[in-house]
Amino acid sequence: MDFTPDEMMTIAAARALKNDDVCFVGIGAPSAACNVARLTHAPDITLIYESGTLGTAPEVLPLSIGDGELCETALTTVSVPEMFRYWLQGGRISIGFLGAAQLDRFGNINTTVIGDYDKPKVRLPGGGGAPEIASSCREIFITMKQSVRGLVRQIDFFTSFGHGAGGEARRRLGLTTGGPTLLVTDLAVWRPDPESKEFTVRSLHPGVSRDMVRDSCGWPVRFADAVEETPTPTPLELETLRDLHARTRAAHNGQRREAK
Amino acid sequence: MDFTPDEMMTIAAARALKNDDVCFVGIGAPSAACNVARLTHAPDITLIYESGTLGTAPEVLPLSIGDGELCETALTTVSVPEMFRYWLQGGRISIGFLGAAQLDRFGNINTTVIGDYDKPKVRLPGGGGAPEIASSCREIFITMKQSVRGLVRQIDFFTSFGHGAGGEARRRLGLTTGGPTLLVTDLAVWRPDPESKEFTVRSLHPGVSRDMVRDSCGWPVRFADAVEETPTPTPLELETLRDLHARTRAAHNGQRREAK
Amino acid sequence: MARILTLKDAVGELIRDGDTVAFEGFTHLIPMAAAHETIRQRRKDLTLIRMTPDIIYDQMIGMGMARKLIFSFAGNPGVGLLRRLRDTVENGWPNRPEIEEHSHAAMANAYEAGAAGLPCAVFRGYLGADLRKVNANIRSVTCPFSGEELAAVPAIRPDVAVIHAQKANRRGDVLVEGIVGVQKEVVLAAKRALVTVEEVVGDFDDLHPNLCVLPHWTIDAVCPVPGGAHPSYAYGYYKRDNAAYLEWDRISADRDSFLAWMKANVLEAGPEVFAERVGTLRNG
Amino acid sequence: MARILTLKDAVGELIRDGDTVAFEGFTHLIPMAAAHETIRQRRKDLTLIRMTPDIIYDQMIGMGMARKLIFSFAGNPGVGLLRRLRDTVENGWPNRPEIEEHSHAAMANAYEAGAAGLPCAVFRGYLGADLRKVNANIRSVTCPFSGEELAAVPAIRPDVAVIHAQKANRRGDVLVEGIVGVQKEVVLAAKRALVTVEEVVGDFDDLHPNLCVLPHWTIDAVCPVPGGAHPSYAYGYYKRDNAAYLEWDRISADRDSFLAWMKANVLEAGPEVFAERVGTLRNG
Repeated sequence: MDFTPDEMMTIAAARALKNDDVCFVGIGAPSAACNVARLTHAPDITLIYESGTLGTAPEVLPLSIGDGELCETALTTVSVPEMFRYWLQGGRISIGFLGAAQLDRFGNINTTVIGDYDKPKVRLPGGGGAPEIASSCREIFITMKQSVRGLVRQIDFFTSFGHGAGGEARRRLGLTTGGPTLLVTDLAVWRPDPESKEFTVRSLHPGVSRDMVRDSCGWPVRFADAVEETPTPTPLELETLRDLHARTRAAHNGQRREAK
Repeated sequence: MDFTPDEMMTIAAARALKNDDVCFVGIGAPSAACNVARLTHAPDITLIYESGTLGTAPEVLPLSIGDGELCETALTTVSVPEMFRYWLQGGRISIGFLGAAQLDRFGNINTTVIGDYDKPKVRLPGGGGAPEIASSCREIFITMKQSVRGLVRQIDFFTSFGHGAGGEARRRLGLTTGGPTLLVTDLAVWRPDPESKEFTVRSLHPGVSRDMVRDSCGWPVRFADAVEETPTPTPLELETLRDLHARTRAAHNGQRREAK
Repeated sequence: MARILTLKDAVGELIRDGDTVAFEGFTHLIPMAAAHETIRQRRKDLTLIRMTPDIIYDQMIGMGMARKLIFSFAGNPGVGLLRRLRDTVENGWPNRPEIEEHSHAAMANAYEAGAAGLPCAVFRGYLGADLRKVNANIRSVTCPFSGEELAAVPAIRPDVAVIHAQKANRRGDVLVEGIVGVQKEVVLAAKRALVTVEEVVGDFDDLHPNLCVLPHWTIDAVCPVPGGAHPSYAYGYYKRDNAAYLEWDRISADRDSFLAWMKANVLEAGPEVFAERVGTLRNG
Repeated sequence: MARILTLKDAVGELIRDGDTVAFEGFTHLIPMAAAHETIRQRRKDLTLIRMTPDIIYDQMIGMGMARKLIFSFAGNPGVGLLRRLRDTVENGWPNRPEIEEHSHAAMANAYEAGAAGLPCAVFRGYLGADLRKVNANIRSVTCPFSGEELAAVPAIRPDVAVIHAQKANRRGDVLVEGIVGVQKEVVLAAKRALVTVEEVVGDFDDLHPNLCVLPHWTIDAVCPVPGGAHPSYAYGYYKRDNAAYLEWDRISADRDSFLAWMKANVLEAGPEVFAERVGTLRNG
């Protein structure tokens, strides 16, 4: 079966989620990946959206993080203060799933401004839940398409802290959580180096060359000693993802897919 | 109609409550007075019990502050942290109604220990909600039977703060609420002096002499310039109170009345 | 004590020039009709507090009503950026309101602290985040037991809270169901509270005991405005108008098309148009 | 992840000598059957945390299981004082546990802070109260905005939380209804959680979306024990046994009658007796 880089990205991200994960699906994050995981190998995964919906199982992808279906299919829906205090800050979330406008090689994320904060070239939406998702979840998964404007040497604003300048930066800040442990792009799967915490390519998606990764990344790319090939999407994975998107399009009358 | 000193006390306390009051019925407090008010001149009064029940209207008096009927007749029931944070500390309560084991003339209350805290003669239940009821409600009403062991010169332990040593003591502590503004005993109605904040007899219940008040009070009693006679309970007030007690006894199989 | 008023009278009485106002509703129950009435009544110099400014504040900002913005996520949910907000921040059109930016966690805690009558909220947040550098209202306190440094932000205590809810009863008690967001907190944190509702019913006798109910004595005005959350949604009543969010991206892209739309759909309209707007979105 | 276990196995596995434990339930849903199982298994050196020690801790205290007590109101509700607690404090029988006494507001906030993963709770409290003088865990922090001095107490983070609830589903999600007290907070604040329930049902599909539900991944063991809150009550199942509270005053008045009662009704009984005890109290 043929597949697109987008599909590969979503499926590779989905594979990293486990059946017993409690996953906080934050702003800009691909809830597609979380829901594909739920509909394939991780049927018992707990999905949480910051709108207060705990343990949702939407039939179609939500357009906002507070769509009605998230509440209708949730185990329970709590207030937003409770969500941030008891569930996120309380340390109950295993995986926080974030996207980024700008990302650096240590997993620091900018979704606030391009340019200077006081005189921005582009005013982006801002952090939303991300600053505390990044610090409170046991691990952070990041997923985004590669581009030299997105994967940059230096982000313009630290919306949420990844590994800072690398190494023991998190521990020095008093953070006890793991921070970014996975980056899935449309070209590759990256993991932080155990020492430096710099993202390192672990596997290339089928048909992707090292140069393709280098050319769409603003920092000098490090490759692991043994770079593998990301396993091709299985027919079940692809069908699940495509059915989900088809149901979503039908439900939302062909409107744009889930973003925020 | 004949009546007992207890009945007079409850009815005099009930009269002080207004239709638009939001009343926190705390530990040891006479919820009888609050419910008589609700069943006579103040049908819209809001009664709140610290168990989280907001706007209750029990048919019979509860035996504990968390009886099932309080929840069944409430507008809504919230968690105990919410009760203390949003409703009490949030400044939403107009009247806090407290009882006392020991009371001094400035409305300071002890329900913690008789004797030394570390080697008490009698270990009483402790403060429960009272310390913050006393500081957060706009006004505090106190009701208790008079005795020289109860109305004392010096309480053994400041469980909750009334007017301290009197005068501007509350303001000096940073308290912006009114503190005790009413004491109703089985013999008299007392109000704090506007300056010294010392409880002063404003009215004597029918048939009560000044000496009767003096003999059952551990501090030198001050009387207002014009001491009135507390109006006799009306037939409606008495019937309402007696019906309430009769319903309560029937419901609780003749068990002891509400105390907590 | 809640009175049941027309939206026009309630806004006229409760929202004043220069007020600090919070129109809340987290993706759900966004009080759009009340915002439109506020725009029609030409309120100005407002401090606009809201976790997610969304279309509702994009419109008020574009109409020049904001003196200051306090927010934590300024996107058009499911679509992209907020173009009027961008124009005010990037280009100063039509004015340049002061910005106080937070994270969701900070604002949720600040509403909670406001409802709880506290001067500040204390939480674990902003670790390594640059917002600390650009927002003087992000400070810290030290735990007197563990020594841990925790973040502190001022409690939110608006002059006026505005929310939309499913229903009120005749006494003015209000029921909020589904994604309850910070609806309870903003009402309890505010000096005055205005609530638009889908309907007013006789009583609430059949409710489960643990639902989110705001007693009538926490609210100043209840205004029945069916559809008043459009284009967001009201759980149990009607669905989100996703097309309207997409359309907003087009309308708001240009100052003239924005102003023309506001004239036709807000300034020359009234609260009654909301019932029509949700007509085809009502639950089956 | 919750497993559905017998009470004997759950207590055996989750509650250990020396643990800090919190058996919670505010006048309602008091986990008495779980306490009796803990007494039968002879746990010792426990730090017993509970806002209202009530009969449940009076029994554990009288059996000498407490090394420390943390509480805010030690009465026999509707009756008077707790006689075993008095005997331990006034006379040191059977031992003299350390006492850490708070107000309700402090403990409610401390549970909230525990659930919220914070090291301490910050609130406005203890103004002018003598507990500050006898409890070194009452400290203060200064609001960095207003300068107000606020009270601070350590968050409660028990080793084990024990609650009773109405029902669980097969996955181990737990529903608490009525007076919910601090049930959610104590479970989320604890390292391990044991929940006794009136019944286990198939699923929760028909619940209102905003009820108090604890997901299965916050709980270690769910134990069906019908009547397990006796002599307190379970909203929707059975009423409070007011006579038992009065009777306790008599039983606990004397050390010998206390010990005899504990032998006959706890040590030589099992969880199954609770169903019988609520037989005549069940809702019609």
